[in-house]
Amino acid sequence: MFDFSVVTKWVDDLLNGILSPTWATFIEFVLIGVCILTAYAVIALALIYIERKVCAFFQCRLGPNRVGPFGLLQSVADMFKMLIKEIIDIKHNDKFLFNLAPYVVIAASVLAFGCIPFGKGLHILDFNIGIFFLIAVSSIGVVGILLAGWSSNNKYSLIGAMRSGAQMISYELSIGLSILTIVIFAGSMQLSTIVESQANGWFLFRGHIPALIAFLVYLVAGTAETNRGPFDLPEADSELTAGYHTEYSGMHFGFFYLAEYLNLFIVAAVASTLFLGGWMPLHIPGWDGFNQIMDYIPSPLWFLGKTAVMIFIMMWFKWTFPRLRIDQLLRLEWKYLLPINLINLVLMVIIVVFKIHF
Amino acid sequence: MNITTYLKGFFNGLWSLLVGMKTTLRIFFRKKTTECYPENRGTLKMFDRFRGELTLIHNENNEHKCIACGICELNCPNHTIRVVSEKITDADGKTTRVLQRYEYDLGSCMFCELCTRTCPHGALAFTPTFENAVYTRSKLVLKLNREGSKLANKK
Amino acid sequence: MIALKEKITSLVPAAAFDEAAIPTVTVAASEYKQLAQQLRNDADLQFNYLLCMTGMDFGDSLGVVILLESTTHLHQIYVKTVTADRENPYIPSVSDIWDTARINEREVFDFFGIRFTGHPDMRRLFLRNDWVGYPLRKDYDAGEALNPVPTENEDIRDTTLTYEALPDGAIAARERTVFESEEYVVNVGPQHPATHGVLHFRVSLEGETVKKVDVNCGYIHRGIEKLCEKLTYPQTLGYTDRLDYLGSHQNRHALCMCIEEALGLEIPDRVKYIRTIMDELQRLSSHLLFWSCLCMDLGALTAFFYGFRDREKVLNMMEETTGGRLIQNYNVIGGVSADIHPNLVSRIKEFLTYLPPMLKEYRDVFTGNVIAQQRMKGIGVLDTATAISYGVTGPSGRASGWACDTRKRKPYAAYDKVEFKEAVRTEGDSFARYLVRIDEIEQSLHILEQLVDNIPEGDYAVKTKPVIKLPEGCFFKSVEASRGEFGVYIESRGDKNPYRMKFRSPCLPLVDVVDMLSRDGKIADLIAIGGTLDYVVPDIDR
Amino acid sequence: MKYEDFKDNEALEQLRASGTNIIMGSLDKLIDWGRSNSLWPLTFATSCCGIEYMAVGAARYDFSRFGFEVTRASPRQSDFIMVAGTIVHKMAPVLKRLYDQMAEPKYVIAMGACAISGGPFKDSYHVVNGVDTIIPVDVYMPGCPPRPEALLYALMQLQRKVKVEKFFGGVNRKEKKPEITQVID
Repeated sequence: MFDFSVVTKWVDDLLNGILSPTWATFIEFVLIGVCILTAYAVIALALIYIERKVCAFFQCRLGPNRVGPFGLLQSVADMFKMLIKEIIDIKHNDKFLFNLAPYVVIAASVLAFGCIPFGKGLHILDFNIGIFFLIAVSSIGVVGILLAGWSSNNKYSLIGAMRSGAQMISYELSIGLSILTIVIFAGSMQLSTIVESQANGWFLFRGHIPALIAFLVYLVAGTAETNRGPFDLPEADSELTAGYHTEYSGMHFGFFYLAEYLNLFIVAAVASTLFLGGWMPLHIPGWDGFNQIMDYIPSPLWFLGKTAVMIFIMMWFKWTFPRLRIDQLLRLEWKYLLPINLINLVLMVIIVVFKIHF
Repeated sequence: MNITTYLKGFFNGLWSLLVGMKTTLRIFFRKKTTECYPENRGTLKMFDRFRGELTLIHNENNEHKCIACGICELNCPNHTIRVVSEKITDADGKTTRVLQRYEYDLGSCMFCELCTRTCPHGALAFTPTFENAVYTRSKLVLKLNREGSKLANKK
Repeated sequence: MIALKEKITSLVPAAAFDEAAIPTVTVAASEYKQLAQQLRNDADLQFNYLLCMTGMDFGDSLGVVILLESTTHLHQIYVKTVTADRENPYIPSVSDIWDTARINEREVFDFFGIRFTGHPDMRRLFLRNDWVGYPLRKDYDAGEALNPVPTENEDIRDTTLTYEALPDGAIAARERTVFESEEYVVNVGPQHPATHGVLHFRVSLEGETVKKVDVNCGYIHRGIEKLCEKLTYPQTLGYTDRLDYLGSHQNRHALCMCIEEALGLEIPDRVKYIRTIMDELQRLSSHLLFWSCLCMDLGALTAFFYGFRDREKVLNMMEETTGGRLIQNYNVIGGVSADIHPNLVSRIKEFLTYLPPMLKEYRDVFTGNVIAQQRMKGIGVLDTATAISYGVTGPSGRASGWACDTRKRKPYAAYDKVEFKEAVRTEGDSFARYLVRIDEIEQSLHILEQLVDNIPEGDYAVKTKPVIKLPEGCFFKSVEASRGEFGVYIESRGDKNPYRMKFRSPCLPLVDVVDMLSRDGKIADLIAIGGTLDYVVPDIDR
Repeated sequence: MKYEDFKDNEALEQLRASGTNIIMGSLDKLIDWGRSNSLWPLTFATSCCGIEYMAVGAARYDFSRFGFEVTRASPRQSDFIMVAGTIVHKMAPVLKRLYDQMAEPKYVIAMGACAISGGPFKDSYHVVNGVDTIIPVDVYMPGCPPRPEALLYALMQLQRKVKVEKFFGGVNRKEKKPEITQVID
């Protein structure tokens, strides 16, 4: 299996060889910044296209197919338009916060994006409390949403933001607890260690029922975290027109739009990292030949493949279910997911303590 | 709420969600029903009775049947039709009314068919054309009688 | 009928009783209220359903004609009252007797300027507050100069006037507050995805909870009733299609039948069958659209497409025969405009086998879904008595346990020749309203099944005179449209155009109950209630 | 569809002729390509035409093929407004406000007889005779209501119009900057 740290090491050595360490570090920062932003944009555009195609297929229609081959350039066209669309300045709003909010949202998702291990050695941030950091930065997004709703001076926006706040705070618990379950199992918070320790089987399979339950809870809570249907209350089209981003236009709205898709990607990526082994190929203990063949598939492909499956499942949710009402949403969390999660956590501890896992 | 109803409600709910997901997934792989206009423009055919726009029927000799009696204009509920005629006295001293312009405002027609139904000579008909969108409002006011057309002789 | 007359003359000796198919009682404004009360409460009369309220300008005087019906005795009666004062007309309100009178009296006030004493809320219903004049009066000048197209948004008032008749005969006006200044009022509409058109709800919120809803109509008030007064009868037909465009065929059916009955035209059986078939197709398309839109309102976006996919099949059938997808333009006075297309029968048969599996899909995707059920069950409960009092007919009325199907109560066309079940449920909540419509889709298929092979031979239309003049008098005919009882009231003075033409809109009562149903619910419930009531805004506003 | 198959090419040529700029031409082309292929409509309908508009969004006609399916409920985020249905006196200021709330570039399609001229309700006391008296209209689409294919055709006409616009060159839309208003909340 190809280790990407070879490449990064080579670049690092090269830069250090010809430049002073300060400059080398600086250039590395810039390089990584460019890479991460490019990847961010490309993934978001691809996801927008995929979402539109997938939802079309669920709805017995074709979806974009006229702009470029199979409509592949559709989201590129959207981007061009959005970039030069007017950004409307609104009276009676809190100018500073109003303009700040989309950047907070996008910054939160970029930070979280940076933690994700894409492949073997293809890692930007990897430190011993990686998963903790990821949860922390991804929750900054809700601040952006609240700011957007508050500063817009629009009643729909405010209701949307308040809903979003209630929703995020509730479901953050479930996400945290289900991740905690896996952290107990893996014994580490470092993402690379978590992935490495799944070499002999993904946690979803090794962790018995508690891992499976944690996975399902994570899926539900993760969908809620991204504000996607059936949990899209903060921007519920048919209730609040466009919710917290009602007043945003042009690229400011574009940031919300991109962040929504990137959050989808991040949630799916974390799910595949924690439960499905991340970039780790499918290994079945004992089947050495099979395992070797699996190793030939590059690790980023494994990662993206698993993430794609997770994304499809979340799109499937969105395009099947009706939207929940706010009280149902909270009931689901506090009456069902949270108790299940707590019991699940205890179960996992028992399993780990008595070593009855695979 | 006791524990059985709690669990029962939970699993029934879960089951109903799974049934829904099964159905949508089945449709995901089903053949799509989309008709691709404008790609299918060559084969696309409207129903015969579809009302696209009003026309004055002209035969191959560029003759129509409108005697400019104005019944259609009278029957039109919202003045979509304007028949401009002039009186012409022929060599025998007989005065006849001759159609000069048959004006029809496609942009306000409500397709109630009162004109075609009340026309005593069957001079009018609706054609199934639908590609009528334009950039200028004035282009929607059509002159239905063609250039140089005249009244067909009654047989 | 004699009993009715005796009864009424004994109650109000001063009333003038006019016998006809539907008898008319004319009373002075001073006795109107007392008569109304007795008509409502008397055990032998029990006129508990106010079917239609029509404001009238008789030329020298203004007045109101109400058409009452008893759901127990099934008899009908017109009650007419007039006031000669054109400057300051006052008539007692009957809004405390029939709830539906509340919104109807506001409409009459809006159109004729008649103020109802005792009415809690005398604001204009459709027109802007700054509108000059009362458009349906005969002496109203419709010129642009009087009421130019406004450039500024309406200044919506939070207060309303109510008029009180004092014992000495004077009238006292009192101001009443609709919304207090500290209430958090959110405007839902006029441009809002869930109002199904341009309807404006002013919603007072407390957090997520709805405290009060004030309906503000008129954003698509097109003045059809006034337009019709200037048109000949065949010309008026086209406008009914555009009232409730999802029941265009049914609306036109009502008007055609009303005119035909007034003329005494004998309609061939073939026409009746064709009309019934088209009515049911229309109902199918409307209910499928209802299903789609409700799903979309509740956030199930995919289901919307399934409904539309199947609706397109219905539209194809209708378009092939009538030439229109939405605006059918098919019924004419004396028949239909063309014979059915030869393909129609086979297409319907194909559809009869096509739809049932799709209905199962609907069940799987939406009806059975736990989220959908929880969002509709127990939400917006309307009980039977209130439904009748508000005049909520159609599937919404039937979901409240009121068997109000006009097809059963007053059979018309070929409905007496077919067997079908009237879908009635007693829960009265949103889910019941939803299920009634699903049941009606099945019943419509059942009706089509019976009719499609038995269309009798004959003419598709009878010949009528080139100029149609109705005899003098008033005529009313109602049909079961997709959303409830759609009625046409024509007052004729023997001319080729109607003196007054009023459409009894099934959607006006529906929007009237929104406030009552959605109080103390969530914002999302308001959407669910609006979705299941399934009103069409142009039908409300006319 | 070929160029000759479209109607009213004269108006298009007029637009093309005004304000040529060769240097920025190719950049303009790119922008126009983006704009014309990403026209997001505002969820707006008043009457019958709105149902046909929904039908175009549905599976059989599916305007998502063109990239039009991202209907935005907020005018801030939409690119064109499809005036589907009658506009009455009470609605006129609302429509105007909605138009003003949209971000540039913005377009208007008048769908159906009512929006073009008042249609069946021309003579009514409460109906605006044509939305072009309130807001500038780019494409007129006759019909009552127009069938879905006609709507797709009108959208393609709009795309063609967008494609001849010049972002850097001359300004095609001679309009003063609209005043800023709040979304109706």
